Amino acid sequence: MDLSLSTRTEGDRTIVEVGGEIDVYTAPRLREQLVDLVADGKYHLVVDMERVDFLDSTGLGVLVGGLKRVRAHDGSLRLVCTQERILKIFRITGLTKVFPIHASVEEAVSATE
Amino acid sequence: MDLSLSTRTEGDRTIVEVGGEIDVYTAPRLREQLVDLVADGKYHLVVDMERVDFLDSTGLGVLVGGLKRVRAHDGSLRLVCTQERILKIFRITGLTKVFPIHASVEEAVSATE
Amino acid sequence: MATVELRFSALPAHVRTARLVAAAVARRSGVDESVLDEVRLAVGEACSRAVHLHRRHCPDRPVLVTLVDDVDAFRVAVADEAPPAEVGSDGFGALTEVADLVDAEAVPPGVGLAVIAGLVDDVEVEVGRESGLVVRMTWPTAS
Amino acid sequence: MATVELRFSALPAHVRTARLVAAAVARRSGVDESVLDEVRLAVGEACSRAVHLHRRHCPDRPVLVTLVDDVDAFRVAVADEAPPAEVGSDGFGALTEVADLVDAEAVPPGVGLAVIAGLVDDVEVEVGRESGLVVRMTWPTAS
Ligand SMILES: Nc1ncnc2c1ncn2[C@@H]1O[C@H](COP(=O)(O)OP(=O)(O)O)[C@@H](O)[C@H]1O
Ligand SMILES: Nc1ncnc2c1ncn2[C@@H]1O[C@H](COP(=O)(O)OP(=O)(O)O)[C@@H](O)[C@H]1O
Repeated sequence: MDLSLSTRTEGDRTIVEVGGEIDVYTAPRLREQLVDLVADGKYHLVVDMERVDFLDSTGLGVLVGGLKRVRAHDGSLRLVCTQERILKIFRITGLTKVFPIHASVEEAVSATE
Repeated sequence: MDLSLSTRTEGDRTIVEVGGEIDVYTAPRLREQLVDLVADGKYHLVVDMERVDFLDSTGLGVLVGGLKRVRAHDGSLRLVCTQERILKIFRITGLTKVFPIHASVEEAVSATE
Repeated sequence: MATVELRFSALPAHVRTARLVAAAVARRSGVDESVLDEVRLAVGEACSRAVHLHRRHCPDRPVLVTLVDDVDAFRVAVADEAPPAEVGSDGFGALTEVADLVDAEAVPPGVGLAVIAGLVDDVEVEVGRESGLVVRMTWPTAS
Repeated sequence: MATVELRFSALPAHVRTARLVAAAVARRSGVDESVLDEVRLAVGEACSRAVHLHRRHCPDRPVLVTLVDDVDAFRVAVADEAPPAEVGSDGFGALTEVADLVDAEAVPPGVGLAVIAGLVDDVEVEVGRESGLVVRMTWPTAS
């Protein structure tokens, strides 16, 4: 299964909906997407991972890279994820302390700090 | 996907419904089924292949073996198959000349000679 | 030239693994979706044949499948290590009609080759370096 | 002892093939369905790490994955051939917090090992005979 990406805007937030597999093969496309958004002046990102079937450390690296980019502009990168097997990977790697993780897009969009 | 087998009787015909994959791994189970039926005195078999997803030469061998068994008792073995990719394999190997192949179970059950 | 090599002990279950791998690599190589069924069946036949011969002659030796994503073609080679004596008896010419099967309980390896020959346009069978046959199949790719 | 060996050139696409094969062989070996996701992810991590190192150091050398269906366990070994110098820098101890990533553009190979260590109960990492690391992972099977 391949990666699917779609973006939309709500106020000052840009929501990136990711589906499929984020792995060593597809991660470059997600990275490109995040780089493009930041280059476009979108500094408040919400990455919706609810339709992600597979996530590996390459995918984590791209998300961390995105976080650094938006932070350089005082922005934010929030994740939406309730899938236990995906959450587990963030937990194992200590990234739950780095990313704000929300239960829904609504929650992530209305969150501040 | 694995092999599924179920049998039922209509008059003097025994219908064997096969589903899934008939390959080197599962063919022994189909062979057993055919051997058991013949041992049980069922000499008029209709093998319904409509739900077969994959058939290889091992599967062909088992069907030919079944045909020989029932013929030893003046019986018959008819196939039901309309799937082009499965029919192709019978055609390639010349087996369309050996097996009566029908478009439906009804047709196979009512067929004589 | 991207290559995947699969080596497996002579067990029927592994033939399914080989089919799975062949279809996955073929898809990524750009083999047309409509041809993937053919790849799966042909590679499965070649592997079933090899497993069958190995179990009879050299059950401890692995079967080797090589998949190459070449410039404009996807190439598969399935190599067995059955002793040369056996080789002659299942060449392409050996079996023209499966209907002639003598003992259909054990499918003669020639049937698999007949299916492959009937299915795949570009097939070559060569005698292996030390023993056995190498069945080479090639499919065109889009890129 | 049924064994499948997969050898592939160092390309990201083949990591998916390795995941696919590992999951298929694990299932047939009797690894519990609930653990297959773990197998897929762990084998994928080990292979991504190896591909990453090979591309940097020895792009022409293949990565080797060995899958063994043992009596009561399913064993996987992923071996890379990266030069020894590189090996020290991505041992298990090297990276405790991914949060410390300096350059997240290229994921340091250590992260993959950290994920594997956090995920799989039975893991061993040993230095390869000539070069590289061998990551050995074992899962219990039903039979
Ligand atoms: N860490 C994980 N996170 C999410 N899904 C996972 C994970 N590990 C395994 N999966 C499973 O992997 C499946 C697809 O992956 P996979 O079979 O590896 O891909 P492919 O067939 O494209 O090679 C998903 O449907 C999911 O069930
Ligand atoms: N000769 C064939 N006859 C029927 N189906 C075939 C054939 N070749 C390929 N297929 C396809 O194979 C699919 C399942 O096979 P496969 O992927 O080999 O099995 P597995 O995943 O169990 O190893 C079917 O859904 C069907 O589309």
